[in-house]
Amino acid sequence: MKKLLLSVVVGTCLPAFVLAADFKPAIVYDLGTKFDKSFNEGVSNGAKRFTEETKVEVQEFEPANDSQIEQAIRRMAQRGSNPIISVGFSQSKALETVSKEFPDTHFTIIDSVVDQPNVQSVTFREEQGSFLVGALAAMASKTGKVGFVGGQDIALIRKFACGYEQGAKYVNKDVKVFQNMTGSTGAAWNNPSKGGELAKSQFDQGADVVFAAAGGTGIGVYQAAKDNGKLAIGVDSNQNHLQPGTMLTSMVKRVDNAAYDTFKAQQEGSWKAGKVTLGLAEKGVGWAVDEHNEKMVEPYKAKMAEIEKAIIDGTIKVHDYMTDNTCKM
Amino acid sequence: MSEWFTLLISTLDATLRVSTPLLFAGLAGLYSERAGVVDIGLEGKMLVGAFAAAAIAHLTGVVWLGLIAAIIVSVLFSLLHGFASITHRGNQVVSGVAINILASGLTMVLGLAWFHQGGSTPSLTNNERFTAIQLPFAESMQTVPYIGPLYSDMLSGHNILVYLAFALVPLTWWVFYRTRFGLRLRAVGENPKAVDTAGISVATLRYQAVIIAGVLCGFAGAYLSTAQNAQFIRDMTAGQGFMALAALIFANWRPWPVLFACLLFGFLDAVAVRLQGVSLPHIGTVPVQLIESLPYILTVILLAGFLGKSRPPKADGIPYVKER
Amino acid sequence: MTAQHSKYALELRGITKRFGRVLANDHIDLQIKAGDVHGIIGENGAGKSTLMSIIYGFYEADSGEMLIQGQPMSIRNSQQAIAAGIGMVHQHFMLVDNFTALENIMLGAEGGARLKQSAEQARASLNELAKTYGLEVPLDTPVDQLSLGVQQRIEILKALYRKARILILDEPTGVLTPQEADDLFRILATLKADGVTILLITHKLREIMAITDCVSVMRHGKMVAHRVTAQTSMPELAELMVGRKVRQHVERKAQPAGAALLEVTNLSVTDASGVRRVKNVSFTIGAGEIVGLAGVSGNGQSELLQALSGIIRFQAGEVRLGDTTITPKRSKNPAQLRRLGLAHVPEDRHRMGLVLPFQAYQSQILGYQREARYNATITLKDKVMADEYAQRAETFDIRPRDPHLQSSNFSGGNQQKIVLAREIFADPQVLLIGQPTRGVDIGAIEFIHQHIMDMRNAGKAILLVSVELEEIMTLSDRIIVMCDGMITGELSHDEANEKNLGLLMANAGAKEASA
Amino acid sequence: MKPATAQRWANLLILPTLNILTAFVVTTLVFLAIGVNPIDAAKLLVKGAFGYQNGIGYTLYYTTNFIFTGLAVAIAFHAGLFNIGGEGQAYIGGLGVGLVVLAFDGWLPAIILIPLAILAAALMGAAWAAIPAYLQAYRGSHIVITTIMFNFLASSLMVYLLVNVLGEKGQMSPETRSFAESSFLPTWSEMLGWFGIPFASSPLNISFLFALFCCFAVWVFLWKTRWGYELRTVGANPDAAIYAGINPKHIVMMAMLISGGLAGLVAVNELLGVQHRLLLGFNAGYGFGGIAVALMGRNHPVGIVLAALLFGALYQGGAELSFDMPNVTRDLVVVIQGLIILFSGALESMYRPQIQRFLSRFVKDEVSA
Repeated sequence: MKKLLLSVVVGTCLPAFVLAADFKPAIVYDLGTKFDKSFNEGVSNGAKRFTEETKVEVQEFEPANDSQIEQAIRRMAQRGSNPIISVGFSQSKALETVSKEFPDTHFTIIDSVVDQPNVQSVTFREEQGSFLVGALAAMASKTGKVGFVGGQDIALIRKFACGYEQGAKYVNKDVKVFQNMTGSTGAAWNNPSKGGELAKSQFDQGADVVFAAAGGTGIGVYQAAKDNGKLAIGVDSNQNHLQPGTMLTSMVKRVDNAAYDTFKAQQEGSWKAGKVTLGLAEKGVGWAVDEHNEKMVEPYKAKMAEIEKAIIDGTIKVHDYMTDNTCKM
Repeated sequence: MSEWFTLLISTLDATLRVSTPLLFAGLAGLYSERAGVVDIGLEGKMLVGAFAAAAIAHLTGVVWLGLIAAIIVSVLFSLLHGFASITHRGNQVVSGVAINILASGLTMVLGLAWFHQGGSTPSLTNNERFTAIQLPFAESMQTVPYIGPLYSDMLSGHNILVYLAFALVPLTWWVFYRTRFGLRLRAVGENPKAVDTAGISVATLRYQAVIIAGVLCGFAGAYLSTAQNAQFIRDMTAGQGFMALAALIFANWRPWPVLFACLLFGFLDAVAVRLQGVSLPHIGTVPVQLIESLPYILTVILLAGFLGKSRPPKADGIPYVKER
Repeated sequence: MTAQHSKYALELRGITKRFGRVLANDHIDLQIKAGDVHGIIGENGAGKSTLMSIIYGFYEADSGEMLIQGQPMSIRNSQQAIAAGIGMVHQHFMLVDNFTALENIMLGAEGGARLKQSAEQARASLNELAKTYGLEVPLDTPVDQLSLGVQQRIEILKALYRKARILILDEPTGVLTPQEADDLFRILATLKADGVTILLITHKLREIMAITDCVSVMRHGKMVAHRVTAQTSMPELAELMVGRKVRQHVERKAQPAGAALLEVTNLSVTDASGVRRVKNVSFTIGAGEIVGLAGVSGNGQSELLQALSGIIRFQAGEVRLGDTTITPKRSKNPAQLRRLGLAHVPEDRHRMGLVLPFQAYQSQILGYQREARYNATITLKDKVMADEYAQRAETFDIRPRDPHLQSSNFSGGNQQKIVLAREIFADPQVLLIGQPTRGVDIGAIEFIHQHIMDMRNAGKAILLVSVELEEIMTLSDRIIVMCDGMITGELSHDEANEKNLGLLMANAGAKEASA
Repeated sequence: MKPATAQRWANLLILPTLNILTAFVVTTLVFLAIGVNPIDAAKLLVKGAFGYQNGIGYTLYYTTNFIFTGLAVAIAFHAGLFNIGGEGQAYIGGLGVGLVVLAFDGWLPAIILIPLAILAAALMGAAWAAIPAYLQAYRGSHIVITTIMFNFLASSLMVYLLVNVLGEKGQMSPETRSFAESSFLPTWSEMLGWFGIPFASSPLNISFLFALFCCFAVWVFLWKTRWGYELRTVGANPDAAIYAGINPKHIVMMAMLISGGLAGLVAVNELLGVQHRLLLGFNAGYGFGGIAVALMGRNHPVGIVLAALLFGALYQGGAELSFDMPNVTRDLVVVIQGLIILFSGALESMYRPQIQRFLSRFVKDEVSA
């Protein structure tokens, strides 16, 4: 009898939450912190916007290590959260496992592809956004030398770097692009000292615009740019406000939109599984213009619009590093 | 002027910046270990110092108060180390490990609770930081060939803590070899019993040494968060405390060699930054990881006795037990 | 009564000191007249050094009172002792090895915060002191490059530089050559003439008789007697030290030495710092023979013992053990030597003979842990070990009998019995024994001596190293004497007496006292 | 009670308990400082760690890692060595697993592949410990420093290999391809499923049993074999060891090889059991956690299991805590870890004088010198 009761409880409790269908959105963040001023924070901003509009609380979790990711996603699902946004490519394997256990829960993964019937995979054409800011950097550079500081040396960041270089070369084929990666471990996302040093070394070699795609490390890059009177380009979120006057622009990746849209779609019942790729055309990536950099970018706006149009209509083909792990110009 | 020279100047310029925290921490370790107290906890003390400096500088808007806070907090951790290893004769390595772990956790827990920014402190404005100061005549010297750039680009234009760190080296030498305190400090690390029978308190001397170490680690931490950077970030010491320890061993526990070891390690770091992805003639591309590991590899080789003899203070790491 | 106080430089009343559960000083009363040389004698572990350390403020007494020049003083640390005019030369010198003599002397009495001026002042006054008392030392050489005799002078200078009026010397001659010892006594005489009160701690009666005015005797942590030196004798003092007549009798049956079991030829040992400790030593021990090795401690006996037992390597010569020849090239480690029938009772049971945290039955297989009878395929046979221990405990009267008691919880005598039982039960052909009765109570001494004699009678070859001449003379068939790493002579059991042994130990006139 | 017995109990039970209690009292202060009710937090923590099957699974899964590293630290400790290098040895152990599985998972059956991978983990971990051990034994380099350096070197090496050599092409993070299923260790829920017992899915796998077996093996080795006897002799009294014909150099090597091998086994639990691929940083924190576990467990396998369980519960319960209390993060567990190392390790003897006084009031006896 007891056993039977137990199995009834176990058997019913999981779907019971889902069936109750009270709307409980959730986010499991990427390793690192929610307040990284870029990627995670973008997702968090999207969630905040959603909460402000709909007054629906979003459950959030910041995992400490790889094994906690799977645990967190499962825990969220068990508690009846739906949909669950899984942030970052490092969660793909965990999500693959958990999504099978909870076929009635909707999952959205950002920056990776998980092929399951209840998973929506959102990826971005970072190369297009990077191309744009690369072009802008080359235009703004007086020395004809621009820099790139990456975080962890992984394919995704090389994709940023590759797009950036293509963009810079498109504007000025003689441009010199310095590239540095901060390191090869996760710590590279959180090493502003090293970021600052890398930026300074590029400045010393003549660069006067630097693009950082390096999470928390970028803060050090922008600081160094400010201290040395150079220009910097932010990444993921709009970071123009961080060092006004120094920030030329930010290559925005609208993860906030992705998060917001996921929740909104679920609420409206229009959430769909499958692959979503967000590029310039879908306004998934772009470059940020706001009150902090309006004046600085004024001269280049027309040219930028032209390039944007060309990318969208396919006149400019931006090579994606990750298709073949090389950066073809 | 050749491109090479410019590159050299910029590398050396970076070397000074990168060496500074190593130098503070290395000298901190020097005081502590020459007095016979092993200090694995340099890393942790730097970290709490960095946190305190950034937090207080942000809250008060005065960078000097941040520095003082860094020193106070770092000294408190030093005293904890002293309490464990001097008063209670605990294992000094274990105590150091505890301090490192504690520092890493505590800065995050408190940072998160106080600032709600994922453990980071808010960014500091330039008024809340130590910023570059130009040495006299830096402008006018600029044009003098070779000497000019050396002076204006490399030596000038650092913040005050950099100059302080380098000034501490001769000062430390003077303290060690020209003062009563230094004589006693060196003696207590070699033969504490001799010091005790000479009527000097071993515990007091060692406490003084670890307090100085705490002060210097406070400087190192403040440099990281309020001079080199403009905020505190999780685990921002990134192993520099251990690098300083390596430098200290490499220097055979002596003041001037500590300077050279820190400069060497700093130089390696500066070179690594510039060498990334560059293909060298005859060698090809050197993996950055290799260059980054060089200080550690060098230290291990030195410890193995292939680069001369490593001679730590005789009583280093041994608690002083008076009664039999 | 109060008027008399002033004639005492130092007076102790009821000084008691406890280390954990050990009572090291038990209500000690002592009065030292100003300007006297006052001897304190007692066996090892009688509590002499502890008492001196209390006077010097190195340890703090648990209870009791101290008066200096008639004034009650509470001395909690050495600084206060120094201020009260007390100086001490420790048995193990308190010198910083890599400091110069000058730095060592200045340490703690620098005068000012900056070294340079104070160093000059110190140098001047030290030169003065050196002239007055004949205490010449090189001031600018690191002390680890100086001989022990010179290091001792530095220690004395240290005390004098601090204006000590009461000078304590703890076993000052233990590490000195006879010439150096003579020099020391000459210096002490000068100091006495200058009005310095001297406390001399020693367990050598000859020194007491030679130089002191008064003598106090300590035994088992208590002060048991005070005598005026001129009114006492060596036998009386010896008796007071050990508490009963010392001359022990161990049954010795005449027994001619059999075939040589241990043959040592031209053995030389150089230590890690490159000093030759044993120089061309040769001797033989036959079956059924005890050879005693006498000498002032620190003259190479320990190194010889350790080289023979395989603990340290020797650099030249050869050792024949039964049929096996051991040379520097074909060296043997202690385990291999044990298998060849050599057993070794080390000089210091705490440092080598036992593993203090181990239970008794575990300490009892130390060195024999690989023997087949203790080992199953993988595991050790605890039962066999414990049973064997029980048997040995019975035979050697080890108390308590409990095999599971930690080795550290046994008294010194019983610990020594554990070690001795282990090595004797191994039934070796050759037995090396170092200081068999150090820190062992009288009852156990006799017992241990009897067992050693039994081994001899059973036809074993025994090398006995001891600083106790009494012990050497009682047990040995032959006695060889070492001085400065060399064998200076050999005497038979019947020839040997304290006088001729003493001469050989001093190797009269052969050594230079210089650094 | 005999004084020796009383002393033993004081050392075994009273002191460690007081030390842990102190660590928890300070933890409570930290909770109060960040405005969290410590009682609520404790309740949540315990419930999260032991309140439901999945939680228990995670708790024991973390426990497994801590047992391995705790044993690694302890065995070196018994030889008088302080192995701070567990972190690096676990990492390189992972390299062993990765190399074996990636090379053979196509064609070797599980029954051969898994033991081979486990062996590789232990061997590579041991190899990484062997260099500092050699330098300590034969060149006199202090093992604390060299193992610290080797942690950094291991990290650099793994990054280089995963980024440039072993990493899967087109993959975002530097990690290898997934292992074939033949290398997967059976999970707890699978194993219990064979007997018809339902158990929630969790990373807990057969490694936990393996870890318990290692505890037993280490206990037998240390206290029941002559090698353990010799190892402990070297740790307790190196001079006595030389006297006994034991070569301390060999013991240093042996102890560190075993220590490194045990640390390397973390990779078995992590890679074969859970992650099923070689990735960066899977070792994070367990090496240093092992120090706390060993200190708290008094370097005895039974103590280590208990201490590892506490840390497993802290890890799991701590994660659970952060679900419900936004102010609490995993970093709090790090703080607790630091406090335990401080009070159980460095300040181990803090209460000894008080206890001694307390004991002497009840247990009287006197030995004169």
